[in-house]
Order: sequence, then C-alpha cells, then structure tokens
Amino acid sequence: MPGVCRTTNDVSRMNDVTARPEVVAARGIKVTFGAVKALDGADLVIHAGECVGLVGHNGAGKSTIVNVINGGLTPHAGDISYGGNVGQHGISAARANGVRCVFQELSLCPNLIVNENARIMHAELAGWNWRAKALALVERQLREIFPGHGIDCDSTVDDLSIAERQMVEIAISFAGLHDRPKLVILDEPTSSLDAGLAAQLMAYIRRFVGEGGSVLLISHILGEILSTSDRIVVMKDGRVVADRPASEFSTRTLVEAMGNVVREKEWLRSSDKRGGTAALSMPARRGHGLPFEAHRGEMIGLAGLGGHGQTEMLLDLYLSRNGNWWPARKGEIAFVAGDRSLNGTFPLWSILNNLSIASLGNLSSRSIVDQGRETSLGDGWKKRIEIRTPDMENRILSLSGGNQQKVLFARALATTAGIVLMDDPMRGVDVGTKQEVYEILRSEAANGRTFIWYSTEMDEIRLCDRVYVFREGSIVAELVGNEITEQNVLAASFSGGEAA
Amino acid sequence: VAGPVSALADTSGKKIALSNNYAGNSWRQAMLTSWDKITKDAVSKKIVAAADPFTTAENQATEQAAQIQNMILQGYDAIVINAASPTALNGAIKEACSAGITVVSFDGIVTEPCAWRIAVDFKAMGESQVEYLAKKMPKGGNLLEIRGLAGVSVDDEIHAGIQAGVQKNPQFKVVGAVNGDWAQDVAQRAVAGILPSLPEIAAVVTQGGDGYGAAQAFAAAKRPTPTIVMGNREDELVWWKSQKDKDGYETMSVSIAPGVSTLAFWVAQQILDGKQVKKDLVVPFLRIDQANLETNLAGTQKGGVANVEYSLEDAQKVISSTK
Amino acid sequence: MNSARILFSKPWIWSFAATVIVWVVTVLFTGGASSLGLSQAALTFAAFSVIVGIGQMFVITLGPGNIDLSVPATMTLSGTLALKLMDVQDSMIVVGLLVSILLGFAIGIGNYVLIKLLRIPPIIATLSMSFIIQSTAIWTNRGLRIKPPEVLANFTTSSLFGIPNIAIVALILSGIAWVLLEKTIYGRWISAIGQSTFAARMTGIPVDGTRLVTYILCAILASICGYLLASFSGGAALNMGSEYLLMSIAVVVIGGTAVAGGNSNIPGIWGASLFMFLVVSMLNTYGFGAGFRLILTGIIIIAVILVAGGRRANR
Amino acid sequence: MKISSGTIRLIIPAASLALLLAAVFYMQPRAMSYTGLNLLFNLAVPIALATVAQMLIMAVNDLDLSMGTFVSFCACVAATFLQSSPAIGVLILLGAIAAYAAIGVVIHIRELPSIVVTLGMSFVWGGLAVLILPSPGGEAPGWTRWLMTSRPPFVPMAIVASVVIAVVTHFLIMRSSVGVLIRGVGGNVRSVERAGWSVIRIRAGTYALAGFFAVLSGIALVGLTTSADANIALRYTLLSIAGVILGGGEFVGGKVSPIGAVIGALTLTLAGSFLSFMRISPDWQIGAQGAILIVVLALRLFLNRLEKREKSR
Ligand SMILES: Nc1ncnc2c1ncn2[C@@H]1O[C@H](COP(=O)(O)OP(=O)(O)OP(=O)(O)O)[C@@H](O)[C@H]1O
Ligand SMILES: Nc1ncnc2c1ncn2[C@@H]1O[C@H](COP(=O)(O)OP(=O)(O)OP(=O)(O)O)[C@@H](O)[C@H]1O
Ligand SMILES: [Mg+2]
Ligand SMILES: [Mg+2]
Repeated sequence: MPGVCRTTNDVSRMNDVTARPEVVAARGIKVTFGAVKALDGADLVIHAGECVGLVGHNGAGKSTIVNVINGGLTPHAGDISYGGNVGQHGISAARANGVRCVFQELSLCPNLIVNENARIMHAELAGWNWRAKALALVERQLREIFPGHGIDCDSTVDDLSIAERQMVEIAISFAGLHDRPKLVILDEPTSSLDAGLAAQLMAYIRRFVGEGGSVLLISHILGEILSTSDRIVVMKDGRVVADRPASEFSTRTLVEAMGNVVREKEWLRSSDKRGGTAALSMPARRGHGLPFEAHRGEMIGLAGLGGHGQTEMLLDLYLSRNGNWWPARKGEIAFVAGDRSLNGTFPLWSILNNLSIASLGNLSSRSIVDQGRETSLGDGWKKRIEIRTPDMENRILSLSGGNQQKVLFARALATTAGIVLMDDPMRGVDVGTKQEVYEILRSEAANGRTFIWYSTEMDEIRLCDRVYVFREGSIVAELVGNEITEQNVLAASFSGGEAA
Repeated sequence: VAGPVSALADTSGKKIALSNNYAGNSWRQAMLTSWDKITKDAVSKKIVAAADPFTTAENQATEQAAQIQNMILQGYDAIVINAASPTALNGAIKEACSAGITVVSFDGIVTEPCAWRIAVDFKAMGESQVEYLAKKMPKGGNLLEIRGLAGVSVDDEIHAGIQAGVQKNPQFKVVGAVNGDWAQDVAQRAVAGILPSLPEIAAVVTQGGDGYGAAQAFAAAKRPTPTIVMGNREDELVWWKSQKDKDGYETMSVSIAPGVSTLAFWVAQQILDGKQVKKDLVVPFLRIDQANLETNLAGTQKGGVANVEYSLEDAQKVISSTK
Repeated sequence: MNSARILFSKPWIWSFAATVIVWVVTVLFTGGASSLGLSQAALTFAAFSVIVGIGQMFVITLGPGNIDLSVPATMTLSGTLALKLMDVQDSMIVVGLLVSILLGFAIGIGNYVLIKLLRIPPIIATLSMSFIIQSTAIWTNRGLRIKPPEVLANFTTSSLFGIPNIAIVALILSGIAWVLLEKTIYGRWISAIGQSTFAARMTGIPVDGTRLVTYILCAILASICGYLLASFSGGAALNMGSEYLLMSIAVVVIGGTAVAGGNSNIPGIWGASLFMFLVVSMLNTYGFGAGFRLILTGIIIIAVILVAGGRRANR
Repeated sequence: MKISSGTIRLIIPAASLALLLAAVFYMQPRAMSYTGLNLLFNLAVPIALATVAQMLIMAVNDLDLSMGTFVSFCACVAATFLQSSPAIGVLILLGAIAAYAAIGVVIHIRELPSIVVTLGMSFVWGGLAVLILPSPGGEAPGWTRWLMTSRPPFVPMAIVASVVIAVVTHFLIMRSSVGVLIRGVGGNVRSVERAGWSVIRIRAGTYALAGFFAVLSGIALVGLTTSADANIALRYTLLSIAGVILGGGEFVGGKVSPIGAVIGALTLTLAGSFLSFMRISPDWQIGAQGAILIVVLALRLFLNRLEKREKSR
C-alpha cells in the first residue's frame, strides 16, 4: 500500500532496537541445490521488538533463508543461533525458541477444520477440551488481527477462500496458548489479501512489534515493506546487499538496491476498443449486476475485494470455451493460474514441459511432439522473462515461487490464444519482472490480444483499459479509462454500487 | 437321466437351496448344469417345491457364510453346500441346524457334526495315481507334481495321497512341485518355468484340470511327453485320444463327477422325507482308463467335463449301501 | 561414469537388474543347461503380463485412484467369446481378433460411463463392471473350453529366430505404447492429468476425452491379451484372467511407474514381468513349498523396491 | 444451521444404508427381528473392523493391498496359537502390529509407494498363513466365540458391535488430538512436519493402529466362523477399500469418516443379502453384485445432488 504515512519517531526507535537481544542470528549461511547457490554467505540478525523487511528479486534466496532460520533446512556452511545460543538446530529447536513461520505457499491442512489446524501448529493444545481451547485461541487472534473478518472457525479449510486461508494461517502463527511467539516470519503474507486486509495486518504487525515481538516480513509490495518495517534487508543472488533502517530507503532506492532500474510508468491507455462484436461475453452473474463483455485488444481488470467472485467468473469463462471431451480445434483462450499448486504447476515435470503443455498443438505434427521446436520455445521464453534456472530440464519445483509463476505466464503467452485470462498472476513476482511482464502484456494487447486480469493490487488495476468491480459474486460497476482510480474502485466495492 | 417318480408327497412343500462357493471353472459350471437339469425336473414333478441355486462371486468362506445365513432367513428346509472351507462355515451351519434346517455338504464338505457329508476320498484319489504309475512303469522314475490352490483342504488331501503313494513305491521320486491353482493357464505357466531345470520326467501327477496345460508346456519346451494323469476334462481326453491314436500313449484320468451335486440333492430330499441317512456317505471318484476312454469321451459334452448324474434310485442305492 | 549415473537414475533399471540376478540364480541350479529353455519360457509368459501391464500403466498414470480392476474379466470374456465365434475355423481368425478388440472398446466405454456418470471412484466402478463382464462370460458358454483355430494356436506357441511369437507381438505393442507415451500429445496429456486434473483442465486439455480413451485403450489391450492367451493355452477358461489382476498392477509399479500417477515407463514393465515370472520359477526350481515360496516372493519384491527406491514420491 | 461437510459426508451413506435396509425388509419381512438382524449383519463386524483399518491407512494417503491376506493371517493365528497357547498367540499378533508400524516407517523413510510395499507384504502374510494352516482348520478361542455369539438384550450383537466400533473410532480419529495429526499428515505432510511433529512417528503409529484393527478383524472373524483357513479373508482387501469409499472417504487428502466406513461395511454386506433375496439365475448372480454396487453408488450420487441443491438454496 503505497502512500501510508510513516511515523516520525522511526529513527529513534531504530537505535534502541539494535541494542536489544538477538532473537535469531544467521551468519555466513551457504546453501546450494545442485549447481544453484541459493544462499552464498548470507547474514540475517533479528532483534527483539523489531520488524525486519526482507526484499529481493525472485530466487534471491529469501524463502531459503527463511527455511534455514525455521530449522527446515540445514545450511552447508555458516551458523545459526537462537536467543544467542549456538549449536542447536532443527525445526523443534526453532519452535522451542519461539520462531513461527507463515510460508509462502499456504501450508494448512485443507481437510481439517480451522481449530484442528491450530492443534497441528500448537502442540500444547492437548487434553480433553482442546477443541474449545483451540477455537477460542484462533477466534481471539483473528478478531485481533482482522477485526470483522467473518470467518467461520468451524468450517473446513477446503471451504475457505484463498484469502481466508491466508488469514487463518497468519492468525494461528501469531497466537500463543501460554506464551506468544518471539519471532513470526511472514513470507509474502499479503500476496492473496486485498488492500484492506493487508492494511489490517500491517497495523497488527506494528502493534505486535510494539509489544516486544519480532517480525520478519518478506514481500514484493514495497509500499508495505517501507511502511511497516524498522529495518530493511535486501538480498540479491543469495547474498545480503543492503541492510539499513527503513527510513533510509525510498521505493526508488529500494528497487535500485535490488538491482533493477525504476522505469517511469508511461502507460498510455489505448483508445477505446469497444464497438463491433465482443470477443467474449457473459450475461449478468446470478441474475443481477452488469453483464460482462470483452473486445479484441482490450485489457480488462477485475477488481473488488478478494474472493468476491472474480476467480469463479474467470473459471466459468474458461470452461465455457473449452471442451472437456474433445480438444479445442484452435486454442482461443488461455489461463494463467494464481493458485500455482492447485491449478497451475505439474510438479513431476521439468520447467520446459510445464511451459510447453498448452501449446503442444503448435509444436507437433500429426500429434507427435517436435522436441527441437519445444526446446527452442523454452529457450526463447527463458530469455524473454528471465526464468532463473541453469537448465530448462530441471524440475519446476526447483524454481523459486516467483519464477514458477513466470513459467505459468509464459505458458499462456506462448499459445496462439486470442484471449488470456489471468487469475491474480503476479502473486510473488518481483518488481523488476513485473515491469517486464507489463511491457509484454502491453505489446501483446497492441497486437490484438485480449487480457482479462483479476488482480488484488491497485497498481495493476490502474493499468487496465476498463475495469469491472465485483461485489458478492456479481459485477457492480464498470470503470473506463480515467475513471479507474483507487477511490472509485474502493467506493464501488464497498458501497451498494450505483449499477447494482 | 432323472429316475421315475416315486411320488413322495411328503416333500412336495419343501424348499431346498444350493449354496455354491465358486462358479469360475468348467467343473463348477457342469455341476450347476446338472443341478439345474435334475432339480427342474423334480420341481415340475412336484417332488419338492423349490431347488434354488446360489453362487458367491468369489471363492470366499466369509461370503458363503453370509449366503447361508440369508438362506436361513429365507426359510429353506434344506441347504445343499459345496463349501469353500471345511471348517470356516461351521458357525453359519450350526445356526442353520439350530433353525431346524437340514444341511448336506458334498465335494467341498464341512466338518460341523450336524451336517451330512457326501465325501470323495481325495487321499485315495491321489494314491491311486501313483499306484497306476507303479503298475505301468515298475522301474519307477521322476515325478512332477502339479498341486492346486495352497491352503485349501482338497489340495492338501490329494497331496497327502500322492505322498503316501510315493512312500509305498520308493522307485518314484517327486523332483518338482508347482501350484497350478486348478487353473490351466496357471499350471502351464508354472510348469514352463520349472521345466528347464528338471531332469527327465517319467510322469506328471495332477489334481484335475491341469493335464492339458502340462502337456502344452512339455511340447513347448520340446521335451518328450511323460505320462500325464488327466482330470476328466474333455480337452484332456481329446488330447489323450489323439496321442493314443498316434503312438499308443497310455495314461489314466481321474476326478470327481460334477453330477455329485444331484446326489446331494436327492440325499437332502430323502432326509426331508424322513429317511434315516448316515451322516457320512462316500461316493466313488470317476476314473477313466485306456479301455473306456472312447466311451467316456463320447458321453462328454464338447469343452465340458466327464460327468455322471444321479437319479433318485441311484441316491437310494448309495444311501442303503452305507447302512 | 556420467552415463552410468544417468542409467542408474532410471527407475526401470532395477527391475532388470533383479531379473538378471534371479535368472542367473535359477540357471545355476542346473549348471547352465536350462538357460535357453528358461529364457524362452520367461519371454513367452512375460509377454502376456506386458500386454495387460501396458494398459494398466496408462490407467494408473491418470492419477490416484485410477486402476482398472476389470482386466481379468475382460480377458476371460474376450477369450471365451472369440474362441466361440471362431469355432476352430482358420478363416475366422481375423474376425475373432476384431470382435475382441471391439469388445474391449465397448468395455472401456462402459467403464468410463460408470466412472463419469455415477462419479464412482475408478477402482469401484471397474470392480462392479468386472462382475458384470464375468457374468456375461459365464452366460455366453458356461465355461466350455473350445479349441482355438489350428493356425492361430500354432502361431501363438511357436517362435521366430528363437524368440516366441507372443513376445514379438508384445514387443510391437510396447513400441507403439512407448511412442504414444513419450512422443505424442496424448502421452503428455495423460501425464498432466495424473499430476493434477484441475491444472490439466485449465491448460486446455480435454480431460474427460483423454481419460475415456485411456480406459478404452486398457480394455482393448486386456482383450487382445485374453484372445492371445486363450489361443496359446488351447481354450478359454472362466478363471483364466484372475492371475492377471495383481500381476498387471504389480508389473506396473515394480517397473517404476509412480503410483501417484503422472509418471510412467514401458521398459520397466518388461523388466518387472520377466522378474515376476522368474521369481516363481526360481523358487519352484529350488523346491520351496507354497508357504515359503509366497513369503520369499513378497520379500524379494520389497527388496527390489527398497533398492530401487529413493524415487521421490510426490505428494 | 449450517451443515458441515463432514456431516454431509455421513448423511449420504447412512441414507443409502437405510434405503437398502428398507428394501430388504420389504422383500424378507422375517429379517425384521432380533435374529434376522443378527444374521444379516454379524459377518459385517469383521469387515467393519478391516474397513476401519484400511481407512486409517487411507487417512495418511496410502493404500493397503495386503489387508485381506493380513486379516487371513491374523485369523489363522487366532484359530491356532491364540487358542492353544494364548501367550504365544498374543506375542505373534503384537509382532504383526509391530511389523505394520515398521512398514509405515519404511514407506516413509524410503518414500516408497505404499501400494507396492503392501503388495509385497500380501505375499508375505499369505505365505505365513499357509505355513500356520496348510489346510483349513484350527479352532476359535472360547472367548471370541462367546463374544461374537452372545445375545445382549433388545439389540443383537452385530448392531451393538458395529455401533461400538463406529463410536470408538470416531472419537479416536475425528475427535481426539492424535486423530487430528493422522488426518493432518493426509492433508498436508509438509505443514505437519514444519510444525515440529515427527511424521515418521505419526505414520508408524497410524500403521500400527491399522494393524491393531486388522488383528481385531481377524479375531472377530474367527469368532464367527469357528475356524480359519489361509484364504479366509482375501476379499477384505477390495471390500475394505469399497467400504471406505462408500462411507464417503477419499483416496487422497486425509478425508475419511470412521462412522461412514462402518456404515459402508454394513451396506456392502447388506447388498449381498439383498441379492440372495432376489433369486437371480446363477449365471447372473455375480453380475448382479456389480449391479448392486453401482446402484448403491448411484443412490449416493442422487442423495449428494439433493443435498447440494438444499445447500445452495
Ligand atoms: N529444492 C531446490 N532445488 C533446487 N533449487 C532450489 C531449491 N530450492 C530453491 N532453489 C533455488 O534457490 C534459489 C533461491 O530460492 P528461494 O526460494 O529462496 O527464492 P526467493 O527469494 O524466495 O524467491 P521468490 O521471491 O520467488 O519467492 C532459486 O534460484 C531457486 O531456484
Ligand atoms: N518436492 C520438491 N522438490 C524440489 N524442490 C522443492 C520441493 N518442494 C519445495 N521445493 C523447493 O524448496 C525451496 C524451499 O521452499 P519452501 O517450500 O520452503 O517455500 P518457499 O521458498 O517459500 O516457496 P518458493 O520457493 O516457492 O518461493 C523452494 O525453492 C521450493 O521450490
Ligand atoms: Mg520465496
Ligand atoms: Mg522461494
């Protein structure tokens, strides 16, 4: 959330923080995965009562160092200490020292009820009435972080939306039955949250830190890093390249520290492309609200609060145009998944196979896949969007989260489809790459491709030609051109909506 | 084949059920056909009110036990059983007996004392194979034994008979044994696997239905055909006949006749009729020799099993002979 | 060195290694005299497992819960029906083959209709189907054994240059299956579906169509196998497929196909099929009783899997 | 009131059981009695226990193909050692449970597919059973016989036992905190691991528990049949899987329901009885078993649809 004001006493707060005891210190950490040096001598020290922001490009090693601190990964060199004591390592040691972690990919058990998930995360929830205790614990914490959340803690995680799951996971991690956690690591916690929820979380982090807890916050949304952290650590290629108080950074300097050049946004909206027959249309959802329409070459945004029917509409649009029994003769529509592990990646396959699967029709003659053409397609896209891997034959899971997302992007763009549906596709993609992808999207749109883009980030919504705002499953407002402002979108998502 | 009706009105209201544990081979199919033929006739002549056959999907004692319990609920007066296990049905059979139901077991017999047994002496059947071989080749030789399904009593009994026979005739030596599971393709597979490592085989002793498969396996391995004891299947008999016509090949064939189900039916009817019947009856196995091969072959359905069906008189003869 | 590492990373290599060991141990019993005979027998009988195994592998590749339990019944019905139809006439051989392929086609559709319409897990759907097929087989000719046509029987039991004809047929079918799996779009599709049906759907794969084709393929291969097996063993028996239920699954998984779906390989099926035949032969040769034979078979299977393990099971 | 998805998963199997039972009563009113119910259901008790065991394995995303042979093995032990020298019998059965735990550990450590390992184990258990009882026989220990044939007042033993099994396992797996861990492993192993639990221990424990229920199944079976043989329960492998599915469980994802599993086992048993009451020609009796499975599952689908329509309203 850019534009949130910083308090003026930040700097003075910084100084007494560094004097406080270390909660976790990782020094000289090296981790390699085969040929990839994920961490190459990285240092990270977190003190009590501070919020450390961790930023870096996709694959910089952020999640890896998290895994080291969390005990899940044993470094090949370097040492870790918890509360000043060296020598103990492992998941249990980390947990015993009050380290909790919200991972980048959601890690709740989807088959369990919310309070049962709390039981998994908190071993101390035992005894006869553990259910009641767990329920009270989660509910209290949820209320504290996300007032007015509306999540039913008796439901199975499966039945929750992706944002609700993220909220539950965050709440469970901050909760403590006997003692509160000392350090909570948040690896891209807001990637599925809308602006309002993200703001609530950031406010809570400040309160938590104020009460003496520590937070390690990883995010690609620089606004929230700048506004929330006391200190910012920048990583690049497995090393820490900057570690300074947050007040010494601005968005520009931060981006530069990460190794990217800030490009001025000079996004010229193309002229109104409506008129003629629609490339894609759909009557009003659930019988009320506005109908949906998209024309050739348009970039359409789906906005509104998270989980208000945008993803469902994308799925419906896609499935209505795609046979389940017979291969579509020419792929006219492509989809970029946001929930990678659910409907995006094929975990057993190489990066190349994951990339090419949607365009096999063009890569083959008489149903036999031409592997030469497939490889060159892969190499082309590897260069074009910088997929960080030594070899496209590596497994997709060896990529960092952001890079996996890039592969999904390339999968859709590599097809000949005239319409591309995108379900919040920039989750976890770093700033530099985002700029490049925006660039690609723009040129593709100019060539006549239609993009329908659900995003939780206002910056991206602002890039669209036309925006549909969703509320409670249907479209409540349509914004065109200069009407697309944060204010208008927010107004439409909260109010009854003038068009409803 | 059905005998003349001795119209005993006493049983005309009685219902008899056949509980059969397996229908997956030609022997069982012949058994069901015989049952069908004889009992339909009996029902139409109002000797009994019903004679319904029931078969379980898989050869499982538990499933058959459930089947018997259902028959109790359905109010049958007698249950004729070909049992999956001699002992595992005892619980269900005890319940049937205490519900006043007459239980007659045959082929796969049961040990529960309240039931009748129409038994074949499987041990003697095994022994007779070795005795035949001893007569045919006094010098003895190497034997290959094809066994049935492991863990089933019939397999164990025939095997015991063969062992006893070999003990009495030490000039024979069992040099290899495989389980053919009473299925021809399994037998063929198993024999083909062990054959390359076996010395010269003088004879193959079997449990029924595997003879043809064994012959095929020997032919495939280009080994001289030993004396293979057959199991009364038509294809075995045809093969034997062709070998006999070619070079005077000699062997024997022995098995239990599928028509024994009809004997069991009549025995059940007689018991319901109030006749005194011993709990243990013995039927001879059906043996085919060089001399009567042609006659038996002529009377066997193409692709079927050599068979004998029983009439009421035959049954009465069997009953009175054991008195 | 490097090529050796690549070779050892192939999951199927282990089933072949095990096969060779078992073969040597068995042949040692007779001081080498039985090597030719044993190899020929192994090739012959492995061929049948390979043919059904390939079909089963395609189905297993479709992902968790996908197993075709109707394979044995399909084999039985196909053998019974084809032999009855051919009725010992050489002129009917091709017709018989066509009918059994057609039968497989129909059974495959039947299986998938059950799975799709009733949303039954495939294991249960194909199990139910197998009961119905088995009944049909009983009903068609009540287990009477009809002989195969002379020419067909000779073809299935003889060999070309010392390689059994049946093995050659299986080899050709494996070749086709390999191309299908490794080179074609269809192969990619089933693997994708096996890893994540939803993701497959969202990349534009016609999931239902692909799965339908796969079940049909499996049933057709089972049908062909039943046709060949009945001809080979001189007639169809009602229980002739029952061996192949566990066998078809065992050769697939021992051969290195991920049971979780999405990953499959054909050489492994050959290795595993030869292995399964030779293990039983070895234990028979050394004269173990049924009890010990079963125990050792189990232990050997687990041992092979343990050595070959380390395949990342992906959950 | 909002119906949780767990409850829905229960209502449907229960409703299909009730419908089937009504059909059976209609066709055979005699079944509507104390003895009738006992005869209908007593053989479902060991199946229910085996189904619960299978369900535990399925809860951690595995599948046990050795269930049938293992129950057979346990039945053989129960009918021989447990009867003649109880101490040795108990030791053997404890050993078997330990073997199950070991299988769980091996599967976990080596990341092996459970299907293959249990396929191998099915040979091992089968072989051991043949060694113990080369031919059918043995005798049920008096106490199991007594337990399985006892006649409690009002409600027959079969029903009492089924209810007890359902309630106990429901508490154990759905309500207790240990059960949460077991299902958690099925839902998301990594998250359980990252929360500091030893997944090896959970898996081993789950397998041991499954082994325990399978042992109970073998003992109960022998109590009903009075004796055992090596092939006595081979069918339990498929029956138990079908039971779990009928009861609303799923192959992956730790979605299981113990009450559903017991209901599934009862349904399968009842479906068999339903058939024998129908008097079908022997040719088609086997096929009818398939048909009835299909009908029961179609019923489930139908009720499912109904339920969904209710819910979306
Ligand atoms: N298990 C693995 N095998 C191989 N390479 C790995 C593995 N885990 C991580 N890597 C590599 O290590 C590097 C660091 O990955 P990491 O996940 O820490 O990045 P990240 O900074 O979290 O990126 P993102 O912002 O995309 O989440 C990446 O290049 C990644 O491809
Ligand atoms: N099964 C697997 N095989 C190979 N690499 C894996 C596997 N699972 C995870 N990884 C990689 O291990 C690294 C550590 O990832 P982890 O799952 O802890 O979360 P993360 O780093 O937050 O996620 P990501 O790397 O996707 O941003 C990641 O790079 C991930 O891609
Ligand atoms: Mg990351
Ligand atoms: Mg990462």
